[in-house]
Amino acid sequence: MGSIVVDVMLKPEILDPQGQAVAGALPRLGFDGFTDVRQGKRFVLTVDGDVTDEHLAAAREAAEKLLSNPVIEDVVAVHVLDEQAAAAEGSGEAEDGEQ
Amino acid sequence: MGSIVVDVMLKPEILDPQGQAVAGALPRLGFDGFTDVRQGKRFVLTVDGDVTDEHLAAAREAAEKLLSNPVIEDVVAVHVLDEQAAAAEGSGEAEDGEQ
Amino acid sequence: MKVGVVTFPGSLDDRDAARAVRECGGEAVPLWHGDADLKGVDAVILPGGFSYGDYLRCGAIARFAPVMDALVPAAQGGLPVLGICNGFQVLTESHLLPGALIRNDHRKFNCVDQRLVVENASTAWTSDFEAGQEITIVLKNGEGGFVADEKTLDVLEGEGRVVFRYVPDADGRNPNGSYRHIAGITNERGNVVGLMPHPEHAVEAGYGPSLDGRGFFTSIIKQTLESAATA
Amino acid sequence: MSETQTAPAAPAAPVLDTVEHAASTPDVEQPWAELGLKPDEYANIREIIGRRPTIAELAMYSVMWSEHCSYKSSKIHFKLWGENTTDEMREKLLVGIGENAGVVDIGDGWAVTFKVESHNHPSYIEPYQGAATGVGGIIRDIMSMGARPIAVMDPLRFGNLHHPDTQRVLPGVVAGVGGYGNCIGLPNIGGEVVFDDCYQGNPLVNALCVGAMRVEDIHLAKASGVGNKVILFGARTGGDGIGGVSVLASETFDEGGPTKRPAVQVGDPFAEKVLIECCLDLYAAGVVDGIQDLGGAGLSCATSELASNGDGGMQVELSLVPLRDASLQPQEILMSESQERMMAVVEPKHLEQFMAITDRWDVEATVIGEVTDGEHLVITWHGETIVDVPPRSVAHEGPTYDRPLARPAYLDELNASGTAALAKPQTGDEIRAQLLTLLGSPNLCDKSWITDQYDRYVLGNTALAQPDDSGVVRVDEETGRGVAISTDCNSRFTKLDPYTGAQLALAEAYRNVATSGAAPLAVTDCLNFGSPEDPGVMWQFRESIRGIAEGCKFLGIPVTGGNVSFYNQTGDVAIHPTPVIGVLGGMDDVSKRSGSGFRSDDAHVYLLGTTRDELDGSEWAHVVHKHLGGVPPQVDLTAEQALGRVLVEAARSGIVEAAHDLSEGGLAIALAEACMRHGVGVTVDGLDQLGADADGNPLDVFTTLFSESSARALVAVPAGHAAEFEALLGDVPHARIGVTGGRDLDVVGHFSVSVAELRSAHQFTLPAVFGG
Ligand SMILES: Nc1ncnc2c1ncn2[C@@H]1O[C@H](COP(=O)(O)OP(=O)(O)O)[C@@H](O)[C@H]1O
Ligand SMILES: [Mg+2]
Repeated sequence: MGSIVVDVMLKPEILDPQGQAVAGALPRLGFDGFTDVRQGKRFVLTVDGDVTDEHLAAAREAAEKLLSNPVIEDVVAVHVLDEQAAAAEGSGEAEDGEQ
Repeated sequence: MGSIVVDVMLKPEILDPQGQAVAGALPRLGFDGFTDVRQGKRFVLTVDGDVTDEHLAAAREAAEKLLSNPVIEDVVAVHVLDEQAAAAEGSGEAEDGEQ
Repeated sequence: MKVGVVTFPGSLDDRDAARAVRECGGEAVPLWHGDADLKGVDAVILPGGFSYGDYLRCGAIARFAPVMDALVPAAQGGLPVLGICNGFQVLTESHLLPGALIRNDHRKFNCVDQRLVVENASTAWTSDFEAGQEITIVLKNGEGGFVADEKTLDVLEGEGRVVFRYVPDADGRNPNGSYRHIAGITNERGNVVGLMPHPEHAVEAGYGPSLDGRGFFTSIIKQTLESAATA
Repeated sequence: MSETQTAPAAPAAPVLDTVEHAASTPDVEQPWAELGLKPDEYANIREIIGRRPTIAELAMYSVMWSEHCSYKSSKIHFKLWGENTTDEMREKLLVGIGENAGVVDIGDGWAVTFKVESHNHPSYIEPYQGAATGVGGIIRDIMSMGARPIAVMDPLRFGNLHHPDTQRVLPGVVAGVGGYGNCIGLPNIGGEVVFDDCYQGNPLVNALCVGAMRVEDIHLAKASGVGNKVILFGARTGGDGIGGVSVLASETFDEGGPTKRPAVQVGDPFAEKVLIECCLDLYAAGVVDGIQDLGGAGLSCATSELASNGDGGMQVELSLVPLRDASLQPQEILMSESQERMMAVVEPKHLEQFMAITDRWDVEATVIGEVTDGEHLVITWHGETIVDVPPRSVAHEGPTYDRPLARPAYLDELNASGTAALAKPQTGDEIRAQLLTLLGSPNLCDKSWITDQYDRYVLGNTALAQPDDSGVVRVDEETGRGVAISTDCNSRFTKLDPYTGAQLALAEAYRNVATSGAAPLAVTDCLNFGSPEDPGVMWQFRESIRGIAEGCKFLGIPVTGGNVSFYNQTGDVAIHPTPVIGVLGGMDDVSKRSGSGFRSDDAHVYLLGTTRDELDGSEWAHVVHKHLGGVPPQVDLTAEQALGRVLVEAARSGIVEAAHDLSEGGLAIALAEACMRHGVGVTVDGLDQLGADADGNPLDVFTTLFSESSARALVAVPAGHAAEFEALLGDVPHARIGVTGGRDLDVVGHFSVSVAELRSAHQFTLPAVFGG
């Protein structure tokens, strides 16, 4: 079983009230170092077996056609989720391995 | 200016109505290869200057305290957004370089 | 008898909750999110609405308001607290109540006159009802699906802490996909109650589907008067 | 490194186009055409200011002189409003046409303000945000009068229910209306959902808001008092806006350029909710001298209108405007349509208190200028003057056109092809089947898939909402005093005859309000039409206004304001003329309102009004025969008035159990709806004798059931009150047509159908298309 991640963010010039709400809350919790917050969506699409190039191409197309609204959003990444990270997602561990 | 990405997903055992709706819509658009879809959140936190370890630690803490609700969600990744990808986000290009 | 009603930025049904308290004979005291001061009230209502726009998760940001710093320990110490809709979401985000509220399973905001069964008539806020009684009050939310892990659900059931259940429709479905049709729950002590439907919209003839909401407010008023008398 | 010498040549910074610079460079080419100005309009601007405009001035004039802001094609016809407003009508008006919204006196020191506006084109491009910001915009209009907004409504029109694009547009629009209204905490108490192929490429998203205040709290948009501060507060300014802004952006920067400018405005209902509460606190504290919302044309509009309405000039330093996007140029800041912003004029002595209140609500507020003596609006950018104009010339003295108008040639043929030749059902079974077909048809089916997405209870004052005839809300909690509002327009009728059709829309909204038990007081309208450059459209427009204005005069209720939306067309094909009419009525105690459904057994059911053979343009012809032709039903405003008086009087006496107006689908649909509401049936008899055709011959039962004659209503009265009710009727034509009870709609001698079957025909149309 493989997974593809699609990341969608509001276009930079579009107002992001959600991100603003978070940005406003962070300092109240003592987090002062962040100058801006934007909130987007992350989709994980699962396929049977390994992820093929066809899968990726389909995911890219679906990202543009369905998962994002091109009037206000950009698809910023479409990539295979690596096994290890997927396992971590399953078990809920925080992880900074994707970098 | 640096950016940190925080990815949050619903726990696997929690119902995801939005992901299900996407999963239902894909075949109607001719995308048959996907067996499941989950929808999560992606936060991009911006900092002045380069991302430091302190920034990352703060982001990790904020992710657990504010950006996710541990009863239903997992923080699946906290990582520095690399410059190149950030530029692509700015210009809105789809990108599969993060893999 | 003073019932505090908290206003967060984005609270919407705060004036309605205060009106309901007054209609049922209590005194409503406005509490401000920015003040860690409960003004000596006998009970507190966290009202419905979209605190901070509900942008991150419903109730997630309100949880960190100064007023909650005062409210959480008071509630743990036995102060009666009722969380309605967004207020329920704030209570779960604050861990005063277990579980969480997620997007309705049909993904739409839904405003309906909803039938509920009162399962527990011994909490601070439900003593004027009878267990098993059916009431109709307003349900209106976009994120009202109650979820919790199986263990938590079993504990809630086992300890009689499910306070309200939705009456399912002919197809056995409830209006938002809540696990086990749960509409409202209480803490172990029975002083903190949270529910998605809105009793404050069913207290005045001509404005709302019934008068069934009055029981919440008369319960707390009676209880406070009684405990004052015995004190 | 020593700067100037050795640094590589920096790209030439664009020269700031100051007034001085403009005066010394008269021959610079300017993008006036791209900004939508006509050659003579541009020449006119040069003449007004005696030189070429700066780029900032050009930006201001171009947005303010646009059709949307200046009403240049429609203004000339607005004199019909004035000509048809009598002194008696004016008496109830505390504020009339021309302000952000009109204000009506409803008694006991209470005032209400209401207005309907369109957000059609943005909602087609981005349904969710377009509809959401439409709701947000009209709410700010109401706030700017000093009122607390108390309810919203949403008259909507879409293309064919089964067209794929309707699947995109409708759910988005509905989610947007709900997303904004629910989050801001205003009950949605009504609206319309109409499907017609004519709206396929151009859906109509209109939004209405009503607000209430004490009479003494009315605020106006004017900047007076030299030295008073001009404060911009609310959201930060971004590059939001459509059209002009992007022209300017590409004009000023060639390569590299600034960040992109969004084509879509995104609404932030949370910010607006906070803004409402903040404004109400500011009003209560008495620290606001003048106030204006920022809507279309943003700061260009707010500054020029405030200054134009005041008695002095205004000076603004634009670089003080808090920005969301630091790359914005001054002319862009002037044109930006970022949402959730307001502008106030405040006396210096109140400044501190003003700022304390905005702080408490975490609302950003910035003094950006002040009221000056003299008559100029002067705007500077880091101290250099970039705008120096007479504000009236921007805000109120834009061009007006007397566009050619001509009755469309197709009308003769259209009017000649009535419904007389269409096949009508003959037997009771056939009538029954067509009733069920109509009940499930897109325009008559149950709309709760849509309306259940709207909070109708918040604020706790809603006495009636969908699916009743009007929305009714309490204004005064002590007495129960309140208002009822209905919006209506049957655009098939306006297509057949815009004058009559517009009056029918007015009559229907009037009747709906009266049916709920409220005395009609005032009118708002949203005039949705095709291109004003098409003489046929212009004729439809003029005829509609004439119909509304003359109708209002007859009924004695003034038009208090409204909105014009032109260019609603796809290619050359315009939508049906769609003048949406909102009527507001007042009630001493809204708990006495009449609902539309039968409640108990054995009540007497009356049909009030005259039924004629009027099937042209009807829902029956539309659904069963896909036919549109003939002439619309007759308008009888005397009859409407008499009917209204009876309905209001009966409600006030508390003897009405249910009242429901007759409109689309006629008596048959009204009966079915009254039964379905609470599950109470009715036995109907004597329909064969009820109506008559032009020659006095009795109408067949089918025609009686489906005719759409106006000035009619259905009333159910408990038997014990029947005599009292009949005594009220005076010369209003009436017939006792039945008795409530049972579980069926039984038309004796013709057909019977259970309420359950009515419901199953009615309920599943929208869920079948949009999901459960
Ligand atoms: N878009 C909408 N939003 C809110 N309410 C609506 C909407 N569309 C229709 N309604 C409500 O549904 C009911 C029936 O609508 P309609 O048949 O147009 O009424 P009428 O013919 O009496 O004007 C009314 O209460 C109306 O206000
Ligand atoms: Mg009606």
